[in-house]
Amino acid sequence: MTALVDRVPGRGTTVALAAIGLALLLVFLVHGYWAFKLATVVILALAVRGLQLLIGSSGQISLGHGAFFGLGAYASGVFMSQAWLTPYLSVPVAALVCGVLGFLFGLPAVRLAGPYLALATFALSLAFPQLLKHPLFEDWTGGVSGLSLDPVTVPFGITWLHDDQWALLMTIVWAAIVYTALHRLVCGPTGLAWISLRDHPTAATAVGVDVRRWKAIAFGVSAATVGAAGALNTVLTGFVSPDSFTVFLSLSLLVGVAISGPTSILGTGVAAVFLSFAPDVMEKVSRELTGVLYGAVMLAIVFVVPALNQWRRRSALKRRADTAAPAPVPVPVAATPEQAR
Amino acid sequence: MMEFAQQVAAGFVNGCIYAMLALSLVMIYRATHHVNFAQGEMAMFSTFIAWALVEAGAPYWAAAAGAIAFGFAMGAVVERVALRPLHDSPALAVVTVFVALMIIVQSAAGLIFGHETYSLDSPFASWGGVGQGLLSGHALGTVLVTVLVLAAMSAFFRYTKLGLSMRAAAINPVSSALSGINVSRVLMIGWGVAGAIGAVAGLLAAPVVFLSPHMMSGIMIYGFAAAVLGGVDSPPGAILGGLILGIGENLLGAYVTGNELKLTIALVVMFAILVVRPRGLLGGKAIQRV
Amino acid sequence: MSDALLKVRQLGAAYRSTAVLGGVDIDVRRGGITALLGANGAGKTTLLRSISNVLVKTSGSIELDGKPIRGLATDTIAAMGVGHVPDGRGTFTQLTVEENLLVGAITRRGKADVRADIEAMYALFPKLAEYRAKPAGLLSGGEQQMVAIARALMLKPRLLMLDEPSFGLAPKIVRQIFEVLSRINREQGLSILLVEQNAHLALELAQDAYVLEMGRITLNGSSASLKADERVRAAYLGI
Amino acid sequence: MGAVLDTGAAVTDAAPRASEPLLRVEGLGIRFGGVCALQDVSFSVMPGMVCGIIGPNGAGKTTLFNCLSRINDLHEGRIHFNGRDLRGIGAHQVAALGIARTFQNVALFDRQSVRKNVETGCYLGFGGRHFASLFMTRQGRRDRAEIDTRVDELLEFARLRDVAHVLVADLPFGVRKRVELARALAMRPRLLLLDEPAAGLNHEEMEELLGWIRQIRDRMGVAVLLIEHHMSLVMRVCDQVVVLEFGRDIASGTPQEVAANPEVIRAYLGGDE
Amino acid sequence: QTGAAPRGVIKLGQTMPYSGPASALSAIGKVQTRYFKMVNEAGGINGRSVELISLDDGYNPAKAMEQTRSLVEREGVVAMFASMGTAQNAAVQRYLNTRKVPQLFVYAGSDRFADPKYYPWTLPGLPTFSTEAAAYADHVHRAKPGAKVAVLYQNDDFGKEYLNAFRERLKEIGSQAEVVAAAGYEVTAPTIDSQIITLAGTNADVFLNITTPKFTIQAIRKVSDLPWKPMHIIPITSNFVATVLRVAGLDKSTGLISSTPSKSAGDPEWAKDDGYLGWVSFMKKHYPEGDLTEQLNLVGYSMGHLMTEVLKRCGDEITPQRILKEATTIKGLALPALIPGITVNTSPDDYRVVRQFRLQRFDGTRWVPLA
Ligand SMILES: Nc1ncnc2c1ncn2[C@@H]1O[C@H](COP(=O)(O)OP(=O)(O)OP(=O)(O)O)[C@@H](O)[C@H]1O
Ligand SMILES: Nc1ncnc2c1ncn2[C@@H]1O[C@H](COP(=O)(O)OP(=O)(O)OP(=O)(O)O)[C@@H](O)[C@H]1O
Ligand SMILES: [Mg+2]
Ligand SMILES: [Mg+2]
Repeated sequence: MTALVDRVPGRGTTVALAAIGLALLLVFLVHGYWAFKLATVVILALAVRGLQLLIGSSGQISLGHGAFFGLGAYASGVFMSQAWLTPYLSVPVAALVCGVLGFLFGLPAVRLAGPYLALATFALSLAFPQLLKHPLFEDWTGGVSGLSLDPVTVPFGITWLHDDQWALLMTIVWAAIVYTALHRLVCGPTGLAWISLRDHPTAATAVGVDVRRWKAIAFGVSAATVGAAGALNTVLTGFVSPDSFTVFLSLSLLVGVAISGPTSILGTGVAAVFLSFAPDVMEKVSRELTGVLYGAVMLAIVFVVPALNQWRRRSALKRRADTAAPAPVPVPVAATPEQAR
Repeated sequence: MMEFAQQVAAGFVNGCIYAMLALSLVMIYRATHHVNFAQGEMAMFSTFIAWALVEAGAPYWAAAAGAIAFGFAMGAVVERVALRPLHDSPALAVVTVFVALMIIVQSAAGLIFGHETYSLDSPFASWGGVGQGLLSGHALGTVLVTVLVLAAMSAFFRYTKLGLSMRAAAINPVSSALSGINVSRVLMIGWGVAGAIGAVAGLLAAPVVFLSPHMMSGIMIYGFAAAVLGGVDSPPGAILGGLILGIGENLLGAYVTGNELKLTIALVVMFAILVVRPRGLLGGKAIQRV
Repeated sequence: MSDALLKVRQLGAAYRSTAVLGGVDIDVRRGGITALLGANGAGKTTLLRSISNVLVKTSGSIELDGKPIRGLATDTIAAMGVGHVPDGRGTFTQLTVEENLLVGAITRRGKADVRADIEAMYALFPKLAEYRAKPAGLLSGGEQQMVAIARALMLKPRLLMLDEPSFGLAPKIVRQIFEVLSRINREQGLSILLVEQNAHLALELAQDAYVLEMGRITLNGSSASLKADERVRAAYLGI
Repeated sequence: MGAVLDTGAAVTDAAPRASEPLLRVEGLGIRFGGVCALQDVSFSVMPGMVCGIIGPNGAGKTTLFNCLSRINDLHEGRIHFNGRDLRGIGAHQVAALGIARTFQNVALFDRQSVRKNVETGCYLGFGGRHFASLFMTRQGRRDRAEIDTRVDELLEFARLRDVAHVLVADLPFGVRKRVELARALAMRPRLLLLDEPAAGLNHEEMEELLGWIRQIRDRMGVAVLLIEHHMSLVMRVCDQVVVLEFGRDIASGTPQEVAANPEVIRAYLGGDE
Repeated sequence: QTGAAPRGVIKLGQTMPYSGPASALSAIGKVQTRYFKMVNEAGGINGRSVELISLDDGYNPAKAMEQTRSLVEREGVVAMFASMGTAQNAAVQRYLNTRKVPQLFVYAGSDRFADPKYYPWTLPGLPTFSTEAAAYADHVHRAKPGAKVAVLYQNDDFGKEYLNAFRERLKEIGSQAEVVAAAGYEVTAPTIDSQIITLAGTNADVFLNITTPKFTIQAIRKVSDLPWKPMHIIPITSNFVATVLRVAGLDKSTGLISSTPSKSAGDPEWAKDDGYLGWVSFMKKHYPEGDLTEQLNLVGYSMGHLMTEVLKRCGDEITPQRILKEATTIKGLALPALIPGITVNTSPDDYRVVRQFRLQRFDGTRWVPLA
């Protein structure tokens, strides 16, 4: 009876459904710039979710996920510009490419810990734009100028949707699919493997988890997710260039995860909204102080979010205790002599 | 041959600058087990202080002292204000603080000093140089200062109580406090010293890369890489890492791979080294028992 | 007990929001050994942490030698002569055994004195002498426990608080340690507050004893009187 | 409560081999740097037996466990478990063979609830069927349900039902040890390695532990290897005891024999009681 | 619906790196915002006021795209004006051309911004790199026939286009001079010492230094440390006296060759020039905190004039089509910053706004025209 509360987050499902419903509703309400902006928020949320999976579930911090975002973006850009795949079909393929490369990068990288892993991934995000510019790949990547693609248009001659709305709709659909898949993974044995190796690698080994392999898989799945976001971004904007995927993108994703917390799905949405709107708002407040304000708000968030999370966790625990326990039990149970009998 | 020597010499001097930054990172790592991404920006800001003082008419050495003092104060304040409240927060929160600091310090510098490039001349310029442009006076000075700082830092950790306290506090703050170590003071000093070393690094870098709010963004990557390559808790490792990167990068770029992928190749090599030695070249072993 | 070195009154303690202790009164006599018994989770560790002011929020009053110390910084309390062997040993894993001991003596002056004490510790725990240059984190569980005790003794404390010193130690070593503690107590007048699950040993060593249950003191008195108590005999001594 | 005790795969699988030792350690040796942590250690354990490992601190007891669970490499000797040589086996594969353990320093997943911790012990129960759970196939749902029941039973067994949703980090030490025990049992082991399970327990709790170990042996048919410094527990629960000193096995036999052995008294027990 | 400006206001959009590594370049946006304020205060253009919405893109192409879409679709700007950066403008070029929004006088020199066939809605604001590079090729050919040329170039559109154009021009005019070594660097690199050493090793006669200001400064310094004494050419984008040469050291900069279509800010040569004085009085009145030696302030102001002229010629028809038409049919327009004799000329099949330069040499205090 108590089992359900812990694992199947009934409230989470409701929230997810509500979010998807709301998003779909918005598809029909907005168009033009706001449809575009909303789609970028969804894409950012997905990218943050991807990194969150790595950090929250498997405990590895990556400063290089901007590179996977870029890789996904370029993969889909190349598929589209070479006319190998239609825009939205390029998304899963790009994700797959990122997943495989992420896994391969992860295999050796999982030997590293803490600052060493941070540097290795940081290196990835530094090297990535340079590789894109390299003459070897220039035919495909378009070199420094990048690729400009045809914008997506509504298919099947549908007239009651704007192009922007169609793009938003497809973005939401893909994002929902990826979110659901990740959710299933995290709730199943895969999630158990990740959580265990994050919290205690030795103990994880002792319960039969192949730590190296699952760390690398976490890297791969995370890269695939971020890559999917990148691919969606290409489809949405119709443009990729090396300079869009700088270190700052990687750091922004990291900040996103700091805001969202290690596991909260809703948090990824909040983080995306922050990352997407905060710079605009700051710019409105003061152009000179944009950077200082943005940084200050980030600092503030770091101090506020944990307090919020703690409060949430506590109320969640309380809720569980209320629904789970037949009678209120003092939480720390001491083995008093009476109880032992 | 001359060209080869020049490449090595130029790499050596750059390596010293990377190493100085790496040393300041090592300092912070030893004191708090964090890698401060904003270290480069903090160093930049301190260097601007020196520049402002020189502009205001102060003699170079007074300005440098002012910058170093400022670096110390800034490090200490950052620890006190931004880091201490987070002492039991997840690593991610700390990383975010560093990113935020990086942005804040950089834009504040732009706001205060403008985005142009300035020059801050080297106090060692008058030493003349060695060889035909092989080692300039500034290069000689850079090497000298690096050696001095390394020696001082190694002695500090090995022979002083404060050094021991610092290592202890980073490993186990609770036990340290129970042993009578004023952990917060030690951390603050650790950050302060790191800030001061950073300022020295900035002063050494300024005559080479010139002064601007973004002067460190290119160098810091190497400082970071040097620290990690050498082993992020080892001062000699920082120097070794810095020199390997500085010289290796120049030689690779000039004779092997061409300049476009210079950084990329350097990073790939470093990654390979790390995969074989996951704690860097001179880093301490991970101590884990069950 | 007017000659109390440590005087705890109406102590309350909490972790974040969970209250653990409610109104605890305890005295440790100057030069005496006081044992604290209690079930798992009763709050013994929390009581020691409250005195050292680590990790917990406290209320009430704590006096050392008549001076109020509640709320003072942990290191200040340590510097006033309160040694604390924490539960879980608190090893400085990357430091060598010898450096661990040096950290213990960090508040002391006089190099020669400290040196002599380190040698004394090595005499007490020959195993540690053997491993003096080894990173302490590599030692076995019991060896690390020895390091923890030695480190606390290096502080030259007036009051030594031990949180389950016998934890993970072989019977022979436990007996040795208890003998040493009793000797230091006799010879140097070191006052000791001892938390120990091995009630037999604890009551043997101590003059006074308390029983802590669910965050409250439920029994106190001389060790002898507690040894005779029915409840103590059933729950802690297994007789 | 009964189910968990009677459905252990261990009983049925282990039965045919009952006459052969479940675990055979031969000439085991391991060095750290120059120091020999273990040297020529040999003993064997029959299925369904409780075997105590005692010895002074630093004798190599935990190291022995680490060899059995393949965290450390063995430099010399062999370990046979259930007829298989453990040498070629990776640390994460040991669990699948049926060896579960607890740790001297309690190795739990601190940021998870008690329930989740025990569930992690069931990881193997999913048999690597990750896709089944990703696509929520019938198999996936069946796995899920089965594991839920198993966890419930174990929580009941280890008296953890009331704290099922508490984060283990917030639990007192003794309770954490119970969680670790439950997690190990969730793996349905044939051999259970317990590293100082009684450390830090009071008398009362030790009695409870004793009862559990007996149940694990008698009703689940699981063999137990027990490191302990509490001689009273060792004397009462072990069928056989091995004594280590400086990495060597200096004595073995029934608890009574061992306790009377003058070598053991000198090296370990000290004095005469 | 795009571009339908409310009666009385002409909305222009712009993206600028107010934050990020290229913040120094945002001087253009700052001065232009003030420029249009001045225009409005003086009664606007044909009775309409101009609103220049200048947004921050952090020098990131993706952000530039987002901001541009916001300007076009939310703000309904009628044209984009003088947005900064090659990659940033390239990112939105396709979008703006599809949308038929004029992308005017972009602050970038790539040839792709002067390509009426593919991108009829885009015009450059700077002389294109290839025009400039060709000018230097001609000069090298004339001054040092048969010279060996060593090139340092930034590894991006700027550097690569420039280098290619230089090479091609040499070939085209059948010059004996040739590029014997070319070393690239990444904008993220901390120093370019190593590249300079390599180039110096060739002992070339000419050093073509295609770098952005920060690296131009480093290169001037490093070259002066070495025994190498080539003819040293630097590009328009970094030939600023106040922010580049003075920092590198005026003595060390003596002898540099460069070219320019514009007057040099702070140069006494123009002390009596009307256009220049107009700028000075604008700065004093509307931008007192602005730097009178900062070249970007002069250039930005001058581009403002160009835009004003285009809008003026549109009369009452403020539509994208009309604006484009006027912008692509300018004949012999003089601007305050352009050196007398150099004018703006565009035609529907040649979008290069500025095609003439003056070659110049730095004499230790100021740029002097080469004979
Ligand atoms: N860091 C903490 N955060 C929250 N609660 C805690 C923390 N540490 C201990 N507790 C809770 O406080 C109560 C008292 O714990 P304490 O460790 O003081 O008990 P103890 O008597 O020392 O037990 P043991 O015999 O297990 O050492 C327990 O219920 C425990 O769950
Ligand atoms: N990874 C390691 N590196 C170096 N030395 C080690 C390592 N593991 C164990 N040792 C050493 O091997 C010896 C045996 O350690 P082990 O932990 O097995 O002892 P133990 O018998 O479990 O002792 P205790 O009863 O104190 O837990 C110790 O001296 C220890 O220092
Ligand atoms: Mg305790
Ligand atoms: Mg052990």
